[in-house]
Amino acid sequence: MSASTHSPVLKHHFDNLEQQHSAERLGMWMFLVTEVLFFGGLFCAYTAYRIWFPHEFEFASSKLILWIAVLNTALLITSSLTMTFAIRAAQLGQKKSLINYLVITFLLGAAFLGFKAFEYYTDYQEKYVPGPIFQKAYADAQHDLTHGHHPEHSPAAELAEHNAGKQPGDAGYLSPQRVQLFLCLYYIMTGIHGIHILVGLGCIAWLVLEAGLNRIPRENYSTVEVVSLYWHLVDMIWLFLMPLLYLTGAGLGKH
Amino acid sequence: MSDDSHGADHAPTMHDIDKPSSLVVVFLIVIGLSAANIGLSLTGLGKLALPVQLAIGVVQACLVANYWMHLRRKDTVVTLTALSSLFFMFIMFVLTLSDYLTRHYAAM
Amino acid sequence: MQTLPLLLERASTSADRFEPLFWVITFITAGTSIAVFIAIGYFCAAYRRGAVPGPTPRILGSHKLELFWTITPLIIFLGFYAWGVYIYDAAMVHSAPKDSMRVNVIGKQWMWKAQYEPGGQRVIVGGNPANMTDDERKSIGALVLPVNKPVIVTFISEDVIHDFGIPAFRSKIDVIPGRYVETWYEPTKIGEYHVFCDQYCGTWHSLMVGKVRVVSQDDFDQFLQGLTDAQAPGTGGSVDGSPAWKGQQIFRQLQCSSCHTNNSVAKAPVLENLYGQNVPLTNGLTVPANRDYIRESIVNPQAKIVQGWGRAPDGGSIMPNYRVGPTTDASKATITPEDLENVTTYIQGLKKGQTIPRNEHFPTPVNAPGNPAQPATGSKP
Amino acid sequence: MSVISAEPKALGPVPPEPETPAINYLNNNYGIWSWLLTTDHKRIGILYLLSLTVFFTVGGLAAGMVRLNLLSPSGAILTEDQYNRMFTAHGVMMLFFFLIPSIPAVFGNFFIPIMIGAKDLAFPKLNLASWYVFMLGAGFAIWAVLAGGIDTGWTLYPPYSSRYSHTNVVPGAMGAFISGFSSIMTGLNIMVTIHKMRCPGMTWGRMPLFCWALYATSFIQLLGTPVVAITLVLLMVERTAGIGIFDPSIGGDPILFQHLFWFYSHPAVYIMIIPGMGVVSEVLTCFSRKNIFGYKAVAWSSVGIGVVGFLVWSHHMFVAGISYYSALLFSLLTMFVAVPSAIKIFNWTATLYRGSITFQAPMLFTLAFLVLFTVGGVTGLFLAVLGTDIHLHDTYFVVAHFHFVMVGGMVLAYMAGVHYWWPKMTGRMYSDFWSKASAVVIFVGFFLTFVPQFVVGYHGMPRRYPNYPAEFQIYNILSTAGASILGLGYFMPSVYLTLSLFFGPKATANPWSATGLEWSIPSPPTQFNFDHVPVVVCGPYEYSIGVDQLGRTLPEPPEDGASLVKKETDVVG
Ligand code: HEA
Ligand code: HEA
Ligand code: HEC
Ligand code: CUA
Ligand SMILES: [Cu+2]
Repeated sequence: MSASTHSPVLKHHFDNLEQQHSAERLGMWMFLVTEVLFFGGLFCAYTAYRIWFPHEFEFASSKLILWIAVLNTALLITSSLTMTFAIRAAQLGQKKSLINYLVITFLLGAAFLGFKAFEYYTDYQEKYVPGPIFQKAYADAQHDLTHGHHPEHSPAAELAEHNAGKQPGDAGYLSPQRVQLFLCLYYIMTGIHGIHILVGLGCIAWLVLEAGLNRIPRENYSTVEVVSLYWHLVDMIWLFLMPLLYLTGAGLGKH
Repeated sequence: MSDDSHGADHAPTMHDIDKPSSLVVVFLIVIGLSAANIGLSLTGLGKLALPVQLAIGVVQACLVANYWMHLRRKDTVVTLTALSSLFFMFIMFVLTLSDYLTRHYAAM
Repeated sequence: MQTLPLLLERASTSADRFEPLFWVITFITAGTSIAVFIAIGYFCAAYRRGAVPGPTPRILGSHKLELFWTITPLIIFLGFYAWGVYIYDAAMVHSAPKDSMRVNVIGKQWMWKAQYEPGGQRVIVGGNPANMTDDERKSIGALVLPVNKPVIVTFISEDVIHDFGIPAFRSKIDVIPGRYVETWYEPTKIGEYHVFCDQYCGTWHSLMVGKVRVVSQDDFDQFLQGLTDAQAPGTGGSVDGSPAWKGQQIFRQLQCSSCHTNNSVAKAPVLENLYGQNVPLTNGLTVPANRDYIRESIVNPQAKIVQGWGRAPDGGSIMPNYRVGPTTDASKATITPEDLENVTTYIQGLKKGQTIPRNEHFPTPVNAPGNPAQPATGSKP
Repeated sequence: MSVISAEPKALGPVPPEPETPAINYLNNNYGIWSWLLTTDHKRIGILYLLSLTVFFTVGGLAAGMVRLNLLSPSGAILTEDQYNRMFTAHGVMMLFFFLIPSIPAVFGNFFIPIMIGAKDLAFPKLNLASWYVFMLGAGFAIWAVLAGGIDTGWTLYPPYSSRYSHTNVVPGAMGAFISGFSSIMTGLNIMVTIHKMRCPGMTWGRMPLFCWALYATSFIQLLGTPVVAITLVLLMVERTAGIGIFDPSIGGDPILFQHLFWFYSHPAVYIMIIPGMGVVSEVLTCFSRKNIFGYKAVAWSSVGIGVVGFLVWSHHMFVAGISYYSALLFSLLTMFVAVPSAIKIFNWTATLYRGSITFQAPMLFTLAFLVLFTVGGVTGLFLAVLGTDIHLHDTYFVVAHFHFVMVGGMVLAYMAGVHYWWPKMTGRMYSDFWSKASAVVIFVGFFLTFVPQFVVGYHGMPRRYPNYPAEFQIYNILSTAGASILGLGYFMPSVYLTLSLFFGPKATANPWSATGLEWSIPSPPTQFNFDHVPVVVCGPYEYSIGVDQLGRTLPEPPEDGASLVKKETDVVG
């Protein structure tokens, strides 16, 4: 078709760059569809359990660290913005600002992961991890309470205090097992999301390299765009994870 | 040449390139919605919480998809692809919940 | 080599409902399929290369025909569906009569344990003997159900998912850990049928099989009493938790077994096969050994003494009086009314060779006279 | 009858046989790396063909062990543990590593670009990656099998798989998880290719039905596979970390796993049949020299099955403890998914009407498909109807049902595809006699193997039983006997096809006188398929007019039987 047939970035089996780019874009979108359904399975599980066990989920959610989540949301949305600026720079052929925007995006994403890691660490310190750790903390707190001691402060202890004097089945009793169910979902969902961020960071780093080596000429800006699609999707998933995991219990006790 | 690749996508034309101002406006709205979401949750919405939170999430997602992921460029196949993911999510939710909402669940 | 009958046995109302639908679907689908096959075969023969001269016609399709063979199958399928819903609905526990008998079944790797409500009789429906304790092995039997009476069965699993399936009842239900599920049957035919575990559950999945035995109401009552053998006939041992089984515990606890043994050193008559016989007494009379007689012989042994057993110094019976009354007074041999009934039932069902051995072969039973740790009320199931 | 027909038009001369180029995709370069690093879709198709043959043989040998063991009610050769590992290995190998990739990865890779007139798939590197990922997944699965096996069944239900099994569940699940990505990659590639790379004139309405079928398949792969991927991740987490969301001891619901698993695995059974239906549409029209009856209906019913197939998954769970209302809903939806298949069967039958039919091996396999798939499909209805599934669930009736659709359906369609496209892929013709013989042997063996299973299934014999009540024995012996014949039937092609590579007569470009673009290029094709971009002028099945999709006159179709071979050798000589 056009002069672009001679472009060095045109692959042999495509007729022209237009076809190549739209194939790439469609391919990436189809991949995003698989990503959506991948997380969809998790969201579906979350929804089913949240409907069954609303109170435990609220309680468990309220013990997560909200400020980190808020901060991380801001970081991620901003990184999406800088990513779109990176596409713009690529479209305009401004190599330097392309690299700058990509680096900023990378740093924001890395900061997200950093805070996330700090949050995991804090949760771990507070014994807010499903399985034996939480169970032991809960049992210890119960033991302390029945013997009139003050249990060491932790989410498990708060739960034990809440449940003191109640039997399973009583109104207001919150099953420690189901709290752990929430925690399982929380760790798996944020963990898998974190892995996606990590992959995204890898792709952005690769873009920086390519751009530095002048391998992203103007007509090939769609490489940046394809990565950005992925990055936005990961951002978008966080926009759902954040309210479902952190905000569910944020207003606990206020109604 | 196939019949559905008329979405202009070759050497970028001015038409394709985002205006920085529109990007920033979208950014401010998305951030604002997130803030609103957090604010609303802190006041304790009770039963309304889940639908409100999800509605806000959906609006945000639409904004991102439309402006930042360029769905607004109206490449039909891409739009359909994006919508198909929602459609099948919907199926998964509705049919799975058809079990969970109507199952008599005897707790442990 | 055994072979299968043409039709699988129908032994429940569910089976009666299942069978017509199954065969209707079979005939309709087979009919349609065979019609299709005949068409294919005919076309292949009639239109083989060279059979018709000239090029083939350019037939692109026919919306009318296509519509026809879209709608027709759909209607047929929906017919199947509706009928199927009717059967499924009838098989669900919400369709069971309210006054149905109740049985609880526990599945675990790899056995089925059943317990009857409210009597508490227990049987092992089946399973892999290697996975059982000695006691459990002794009570491998069958899920005995009365004919023509609805029964609701509640299931739970202790470990993985199992499935309690009875082909003759056309019934199947997954048995899930952490949650109760229910189904119901109304057996219609006396006989013994397979129980299979139909959900893969590990190594011995294929040995998690057992029997369901449908019996007459009388036989069923006898079974609940413990008057029939838990395992195959003649193997001995009452059904766990049945009155006879409890009576046996009492028989041991109250030390009856120390006199009433079935060997040469017995200090008292052997009670096997006693029920229903005529007993000659010291006073020359002969009385039929019915429940009244047995009960009297326990609470007031001196009233009627068996010929040859007036061996007390006074010519009376050496057997102590087991008076009915509160059992707190350990110095006196007493028995609760409930235990009296149970022990009577035990003796009623006692067959040749089934008397339990003397106590010294066993640790002293708790609650035996002289060991009044707890009231001697037999064991709670 | 409102049948649309037209008099054949006057035809031009038959175009000359394209010169067989000295250099084709097979010999344009040599050496192991030229294969292992190739991005040529045709070579990747061949790589898949070879690896799938291996996995099919492994799966088949496991099936042989299963059948042998069932000769005796107490288990003839294996212990219970060994048997459980054996049927799991059989199921996993056959499904994840043979049937799901079978036609899409072999013939889809090889022929989709050619059929739509493209030089390659849209993403050739991704395509190669998909093969490596597939082999990595297979490596995990084989490791799991060799290092002691897995004993959960291919369905991997927790809590058995997550807590109680002592076998290699994690490597096995990992294998399925990884191979899932390969499936996604192939599907994505095919979809994008069909969307973006059709040659001029190749409108959607002119695409061969095989492309439609693979489009629908890819769609399922794309939308379904990620869900099973996350499910397997959750299962692996639960098993390794000892805590997870299906665990009933913390309030989790093991049935949720089943929902998520079948959300994929039911549509997956359509991944395992729709491509076969595509092959059938190609072969049937070619060997009866007819247009397909109702192109649109056949095309859209593939898509219909693909979409509606996502709405029915809980029909595997009617007695699993799901809600009563949910069961009613899913049974109803299942009735709808059966309709498109019915349409296809009827349309194919109508295609034969007034044809000019010959019975070479591809056609024999296709006819066998029609018969066996119909039987398999209608027995699916028994299972979809609530009232009958209560009894038939998890019995050999189900086993017989799915072997009829999967082996009688898809595997035979795969065989049809192999025989149909073999001359194109390899440039060689195989033995006419032996190929027909093997079709007949497979058909007979198949019936003998799986019909008795319907009988024992109706009588309640449960699946996954290494030993069983004695009254079932006679039918099991019949079934094992049938399986031996079936094994022989599969063995025959492996011999004559291999021999044909060395001794077979050279194939012409269009040995079947078929209309698709793939037959307009030399056998075997050159590296970039087409010298010039082809321009398509008409629909795919203009056999009655006698033109191919480029509008050129078709050569005389081959006569059935010996004359075919003679003609081929004539060409060579
Ligand atoms: C290729 C794979 C394949 C295909 C195509 C199908 C097709 C169908 N399957 Fe099958 N199925 C499996 C593979 C497949 N299945 C597997 C592997 C399992 C077991 C999984 C496991 O547990 O391990 C299974 C199990 C299974 C079950 C669960 C059984 C149980 O465990 O209790 C059900 C229940 O509804 C079912 C139904 C159907 C239906 C309704 C169709 C329909 O799509 C069929 C439609 C086709 C037709 C109906 C035939 C053509 C129609 C005509 C010729 C019309 C004429 C007829 C009339 C007018 C009556 N299948
Ligand atoms: C693609 C799918 C596929 C295929 C092709 C087959 C093929 C066969 N299957 Fe398959 N089967 C399944 C999928 C498949 N199966 C699945 C999913 C299950 C459920 C598993 C589970 O419960 O988890 C199952 C379960 C299953 C069972 C039930 C086990 C049980 O529940 O206890 C049985 C029993 O008879 C069986 C038998 C057979 C037989 C006899 C064949 C025959 O068709 C096989 C014939 C093939 C050969 C015999 C090998 C080929 C031979 C050669 C290529 C010759 C060359 C070889 C040499 C030179 C060595 N299968
Ligand atoms: C100290 C020995 C002794 C003990 C202990 C004893 N019995 Fe006896 N029992 C006898 C003797 C001796 C006879 C025969 C004389 C008679 O008929 O009273 C007898 C008779 C009977 C009979 C009538 C037998 C017949 O053949 O008609 C029954 C029934 C009976 N006992 C039941 C019991 C039960 C039940 C217990 C325990 C609660 C018990 N016995 C405890 C000694 C004992
Ligand atoms: Cu229990 Cu299978
Ligand atoms: Cu299915």
